[in-house]
Amino acid sequence: MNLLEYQAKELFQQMGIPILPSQRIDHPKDLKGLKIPYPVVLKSQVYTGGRGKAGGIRFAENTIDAIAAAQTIFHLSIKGHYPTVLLAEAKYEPDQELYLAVVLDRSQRRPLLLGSRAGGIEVQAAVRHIQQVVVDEEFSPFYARRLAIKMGLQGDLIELVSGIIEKMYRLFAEKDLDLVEINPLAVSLSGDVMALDGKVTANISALARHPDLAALREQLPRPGIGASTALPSEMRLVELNGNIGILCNGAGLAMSTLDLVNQAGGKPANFLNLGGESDYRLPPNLLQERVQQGLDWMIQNADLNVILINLVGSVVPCDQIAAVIGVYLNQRRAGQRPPLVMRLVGQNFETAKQSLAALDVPVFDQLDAAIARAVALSKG
Amino acid sequence: MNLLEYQAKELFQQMGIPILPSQRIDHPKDLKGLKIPYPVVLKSQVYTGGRGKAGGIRFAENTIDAIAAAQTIFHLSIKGHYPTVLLAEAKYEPDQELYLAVVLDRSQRRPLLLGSRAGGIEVQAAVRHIQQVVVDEEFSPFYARRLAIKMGLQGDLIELVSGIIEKMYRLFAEKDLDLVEINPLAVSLSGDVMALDGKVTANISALARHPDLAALREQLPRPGIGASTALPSEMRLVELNGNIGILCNGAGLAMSTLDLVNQAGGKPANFLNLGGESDYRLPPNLLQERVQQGLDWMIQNADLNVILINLVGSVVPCDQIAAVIGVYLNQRRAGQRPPLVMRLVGQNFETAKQSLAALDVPVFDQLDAAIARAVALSKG
Amino acid sequence: MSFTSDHKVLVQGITGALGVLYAPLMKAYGTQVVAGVAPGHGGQRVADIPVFDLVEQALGAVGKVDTTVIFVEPYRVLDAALEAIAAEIRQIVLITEGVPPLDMVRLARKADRVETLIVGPDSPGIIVPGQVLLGTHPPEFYTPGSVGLLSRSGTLTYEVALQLTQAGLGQSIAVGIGGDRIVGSSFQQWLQILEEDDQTDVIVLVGEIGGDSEETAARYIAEAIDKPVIAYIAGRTAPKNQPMGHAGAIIASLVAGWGTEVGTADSKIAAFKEAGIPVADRPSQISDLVKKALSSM
Amino acid sequence: MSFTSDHKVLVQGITGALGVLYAPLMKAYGTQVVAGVAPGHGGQRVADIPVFDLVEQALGAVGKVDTTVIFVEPYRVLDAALEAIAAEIRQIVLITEGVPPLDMVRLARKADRVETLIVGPDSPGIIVPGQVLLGTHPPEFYTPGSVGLLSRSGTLTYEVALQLTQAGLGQSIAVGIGGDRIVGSSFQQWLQILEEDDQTDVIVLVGEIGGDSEETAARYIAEAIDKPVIAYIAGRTAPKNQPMGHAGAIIASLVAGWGTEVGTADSKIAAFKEAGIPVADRPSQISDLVKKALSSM
Repeated sequence: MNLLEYQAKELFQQMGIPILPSQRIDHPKDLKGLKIPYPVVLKSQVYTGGRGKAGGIRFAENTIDAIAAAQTIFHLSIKGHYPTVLLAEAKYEPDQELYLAVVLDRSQRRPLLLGSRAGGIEVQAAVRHIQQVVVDEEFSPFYARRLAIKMGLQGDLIELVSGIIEKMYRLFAEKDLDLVEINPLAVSLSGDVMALDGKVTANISALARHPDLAALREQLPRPGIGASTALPSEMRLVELNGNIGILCNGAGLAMSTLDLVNQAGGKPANFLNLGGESDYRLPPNLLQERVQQGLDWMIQNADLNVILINLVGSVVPCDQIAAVIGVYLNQRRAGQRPPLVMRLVGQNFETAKQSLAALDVPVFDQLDAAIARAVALSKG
Repeated sequence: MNLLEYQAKELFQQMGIPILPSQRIDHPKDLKGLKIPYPVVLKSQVYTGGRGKAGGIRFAENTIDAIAAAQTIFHLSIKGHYPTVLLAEAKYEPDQELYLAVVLDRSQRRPLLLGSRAGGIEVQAAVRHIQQVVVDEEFSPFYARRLAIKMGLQGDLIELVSGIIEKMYRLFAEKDLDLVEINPLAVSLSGDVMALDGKVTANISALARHPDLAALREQLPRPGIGASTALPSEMRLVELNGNIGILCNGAGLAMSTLDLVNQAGGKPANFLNLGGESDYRLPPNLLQERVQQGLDWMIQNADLNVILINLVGSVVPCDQIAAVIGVYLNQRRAGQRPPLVMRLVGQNFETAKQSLAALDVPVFDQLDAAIARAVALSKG
Repeated sequence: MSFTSDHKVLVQGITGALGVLYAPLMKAYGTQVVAGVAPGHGGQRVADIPVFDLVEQALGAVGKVDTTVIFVEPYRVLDAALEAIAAEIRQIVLITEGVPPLDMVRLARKADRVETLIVGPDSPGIIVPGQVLLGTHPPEFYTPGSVGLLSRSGTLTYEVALQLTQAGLGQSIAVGIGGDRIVGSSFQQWLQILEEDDQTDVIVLVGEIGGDSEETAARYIAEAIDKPVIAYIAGRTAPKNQPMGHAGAIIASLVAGWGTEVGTADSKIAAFKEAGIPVADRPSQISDLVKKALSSM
Repeated sequence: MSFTSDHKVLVQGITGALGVLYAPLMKAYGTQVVAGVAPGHGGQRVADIPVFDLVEQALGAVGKVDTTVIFVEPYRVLDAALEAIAAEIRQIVLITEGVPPLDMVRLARKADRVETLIVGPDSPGIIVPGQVLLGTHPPEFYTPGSVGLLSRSGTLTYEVALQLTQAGLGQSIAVGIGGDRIVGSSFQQWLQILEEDDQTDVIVLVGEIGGDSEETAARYIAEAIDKPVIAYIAGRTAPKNQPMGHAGAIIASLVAGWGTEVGTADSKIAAFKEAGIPVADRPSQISDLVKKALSSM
C-alpha cells in the first residue's frame, strides 16, 4: 500500500528525520490560512511518479499565486490520477541531492540499503551508480555507515547521512514496510540534511498489526481498481478489455488460464483469483461462497460473452461446486447472464458433470478442452 | 531507578496490560473529584515494600471515608518514607493471584521470566515455587508459553497469561528496564486478567535514550540520598555514622579502603567514589575537578575528624593532584577543615610528597600506612 | 532426500481451521503425524493425533520428529517456527499465507544460522507420492515416479501434476516453495536437493512472473544441475504493474520503476533459453518435453 | 593464551576522549596498534596510528587483527562490537562504562554464537606485562611473572598488582572482566584460560560484593581448576542495599528482597572457603598467600 508524500513525511517526522515546514491543503482556500512563509512549493499528492514533469509541482510567491496554482494542480491529471490533497511546503535550495532507500531483497531474503550521490531527478539516469548494502544479520548502524562510505561520502557527512539511513531502517522495521525512499535527501553546505521528497510503501499482510497505517488506508480514496472493493480483499481481480470472464482458485492457475485463453485467440475481460487455499481463516464453505460472490460481481460489472470457471484441487468435492452453480443458475434466467464453461477436477466429478449437463453447462476435466469451448462461445 | 506504582501502571496501560480504573491523588481534596465509583482502595505511593502491613493501603466506601483515609496515609511513614502521591483505584476481588516478573540474570547474561501460581503476599513464602525461563535467544512468545506451562497453567489461561508475559517482556526490552513485576496478576473465574500491583525499575545507564522515563525522574523527589544531588551523578556517595571521610577513585578501591579503615578500628563517616575511569566523557582534568568537588562536599555536609584520600593508577600525575590539594588548602584555614591524609601512587610521587609535606599533609605510597595514620588522627 | 514414509511429523496449529482440515488428510495418506501442538488444547486429540501445549512437550512424549508442518495464523507463524527450531526440528513447512515479510526475514536469518530447511509460507508444502504428504497437495492428482516438480504456486502445481499423472509420468516429489515475497527456501536449494536425489530423473520448474527467482534459478541450473530441467512460466499475457495475488507483487513498485525488465515473462523465458532449458508454452506441453528429455538420457 | 607482543590490535573510537588518551599509551607500551577507527575521521592519524571510517576499511589496509579495543561512547559500544564481529575479529575489549545492560545481552547472544571473547564493559581491559596492553591498566604497576590476576574492578586491580609487584611477584596477565551488571566474559571463562596458560602458576581473584560471580567462580574452581587460587573480596564492611558504583547493584532490588543472601561478602567468602580457596583479609595479605601457594607447589 503506497502512502502519499505527506503521509510518508509524517512518518519521517515521528522518526526524527528532518523535513521542511509543510501543510496539507484540501481546498485552494486553505491557502488563506497558510502558516508557512512564502515562497512555497505546492505539490500534487498522487500515487504515481512523474508529477514534476506533468506540472504537478508549482512555486508560489504569495497567496494569490498560490490559490491559482492550487486550482491548476487540483484539475491536473497525473497519468490519469487527480489529487484530492496538495502539500504546501517551504522552498529549499539544496547544495547536494542524495538518493536513499530501504527495500526488501526477495532472493537474498534480507533488507537492502540503497544509496547514491546522484539523487533527485538524476537517479533514474544514474541507476547503475546506486550502491547496495545487504542487512545480513540484525540491523546495526554500521550497515548504514557501510552504505554512506560506498556512496563516497566523507567526513561529517558519513555520520550525518548514516544517521538518516538508520532512522529509515527503524521506520522500515517497526512499521513492516516494503519500501522507504528519500529522494532527494538535500544536504546543505552547512551540513544540514532534509528529506525533500519521500515514498513509503506499507506491506498489506502486516497492516493489521499497524493500526496507524491501516487508518491511512481508510482516510483516502484508493488508486485504481475501485470496483473491486465490493469483493473480499483476498479475492484479487484484474480487469482487461475483452469479453471472457475468468474465475480461478489460485494466482498461478489464474495467470496460466489467462495465458491459455489468449493463446487460443480469446479476449479476456478480467480474471479473478478466488484465493483462500492457504488462508488461515478458511471456513469449510469458503470456496462455494467465493464462487457465488465472484459470479455475482462478474455479471454486474462486466459485459461478458462467456464465463470460464477453472477450479483445481480444492478440498471441496466437485458435486458441491456444481450445487452452487445450480443455485446461481436458478436465480437468473438465461438472458440475464452469459453462458458458463466449467473445468473441474477432483472428487465426484461424474456426479457434478451430470447435474450440470442437465442445466446446459458444459463441464470438462481437460483444461485445453475447456479453454477451446470458452473461446468458441465468446466468438459465437 | 524505581518507579512508583502509578507510574508503572501507566506503562502497563500503554503496553495493553489491563489495569483497574485508577486516579492519582496529590491532595486529600482531590478525592472530591474522584471519577471512579466507590468502593475504592487508596494506596500510598512509596518506593519501599511492606506498605500493606504498615497501613498504607485502605478501603473507602464514600468521599468522607476516602478523605479521612487519604489524610492518614499522607501522614503515615512506610519504613521512613512519606508518600507525596496516593493512588485511588477501583476495588477488585480476584479469584486467583499470580506472580509474574521479567528480570536480568547476571551470570547467564540473559533476561529471565519468573512466574508462580502463588502470587500476592504469598510469593515471599513460596519463593521456591517461582518458575524460571531463560530467554536464551531473541524473545519470541513461546518463551512466555513455556513459563505459563511451567507454572502449571492449563487451557485458556496459557494463552491469556503468556500474552501478559509477552507484553511485560516487550516493555522490558523497549524501555531498557531492570525489572518488570506484576504481583499479583489477578485472574477472575470468567477468565479476565488484571495487574493489581506493579513494580518497574528503569536502568540508569539507559535512561538517556528514554526521555519519557527520564522525565519521571525529574517529576518526583528521589528516595534516600538527597544531598548527593549536589555532586555529579557519576560520583557515588554512601553515608555512614563515623568521623572519617573517605575519597577514592573507583568503586572497588573505595570499598576496599572502607574495609581497611573499619578493620583498623576507624569509623567511616562516608565514602565517595570519584568514578570516571572508564567514562567516555572524560575530560583531561576530570580527576582534579572531582577531587575538588568531593572535598567541598565533604567539609560542608559532614562533621569529620579526618579525610582520607586514596587515589590509584590515574593517568593524572601525583604532582597535579598535589596542586589541586594546595589550592583547596589555600582556600580554607586549618580551623575550617579537617586534616587530610593522602595515599598516592603514580608518576611524580616524590615531587607531590614534598610539596604536600610543606603544607603539613602526610602522603603515603603504602595503603596500610595511610589507613593507620588516618585512623590515628580520627581518634586524636 | 529424507522425505520417506518412515518420517515422523508434527503439526503445529492442529486445532485451527487449516490444521483440523489437513492434518487428518495427511494422516489418511499414510504420513506419520505423531503429534499436534496447539497452546491451550493440550490433552485433546484431532483425528486420534494427540495434542500438546508446547512443541517441547510433544517431543517429550513422542520423541524426535523429522518435520513440522505449521498451519497457525499468519502473525504466529514466526513464533511457531522459532519454537520448532528451539526444539531442534530442522525441516519446517509453512502453509499459511499472509506472513509479514519481515517476520520471514527474521526466520530466514535464524534458519540460515542453524541450517534449517524452511518451505513456504503460502505454500501447499511437499508431497512424495506414495510416501508422505506434508501440506495440502491433493494426493489423488499424484502418482509415484521420477519427475521432481518445483513450483511457486498452489493449484497450478496440482494442475501440472495432474497432467503429468494423466500422461503416465509419476512424480518423485512435488514442492511448492511458496507464493509470498519472502520464502524460506529457493529454487536453487531444491534444485540441488533433486540433483542429488536418486528417485528424480528430470525436474519440472513451474514459475510465475514477478521477482527474479526464475532468472536466478536458470543461471544456477546452467552452472550446477546436470539432470534435465523443463520450465513453464505462468503470466506471459498478464498485464504489467498489476499486483495479482502473490505473483508480480514486486514488479509494480521497485524494479520496473528503474527501467529494468527483471520479473517479466520475457525475461524469465529468455533466462531459461539462455541456460538451454526447454520452456513449455502451456501446461499440457510439459509432459511432451519431459518425455523427450527422458528418452534422450 | 594468545595475548603476546606479536598481536595486532585495532582501536575503535580512537579519536574520542578515551581513545586519544589511551591508544598512545598502549602503543608506547609496545602494543602493535596497527589502526584506529572513527567514522568521519578516516585519513587522520592519532599518535601516528592511521585512522579509518570503517573496521572493514581498516582491515583492508592493515590486514587481519587479533583484538579490538573499543573506547566509543556507551550507546555506540554495541554497534562497534557488532561491526568488529562482522569483520571477523574474535577478541573484543570494551573499556567504556555505562553500556545499557540489554545492549550487552544482545552482544552476548551474538558473541556466544560466533565464539567471540568479550572483555568488559566498564573495564580496564587486559595487560600482559612486558608484552601487550589492551586497555587502561597503568603499566608502571606491573612486572612480568607468573601470577594471573582476575578482577571486576579497575583501580583496585591496579592496587593489587602494585602490591604484588612490590612483593616481587610478577604477573602473567591481569584482566578486568568489567564492573557492569552484564559483562562479556565470566570469571569461569578466564579461570579456564589461565588454567591452560603455561605462564601462569597461581591465580589471584579479586571480587566485590554484589551479584553471584564469586560464588559461581568458587564452585567452578573446586570442580575444574587445579592451579592454586587466592581470593580477595572488597566490601565486607559496606552497608547492604546501597548501590555503590557498579558493585552491589543487584543486591538491592531483587535477590535480597527474597530473603536469600547471595551477593554479600559473607556468602562469597564462605563459598571460597568451602572450595578450599584461601581468602585474603586485606590487599597486603594477598602476596603472602601467593608466596605460600607457590612454595607448596
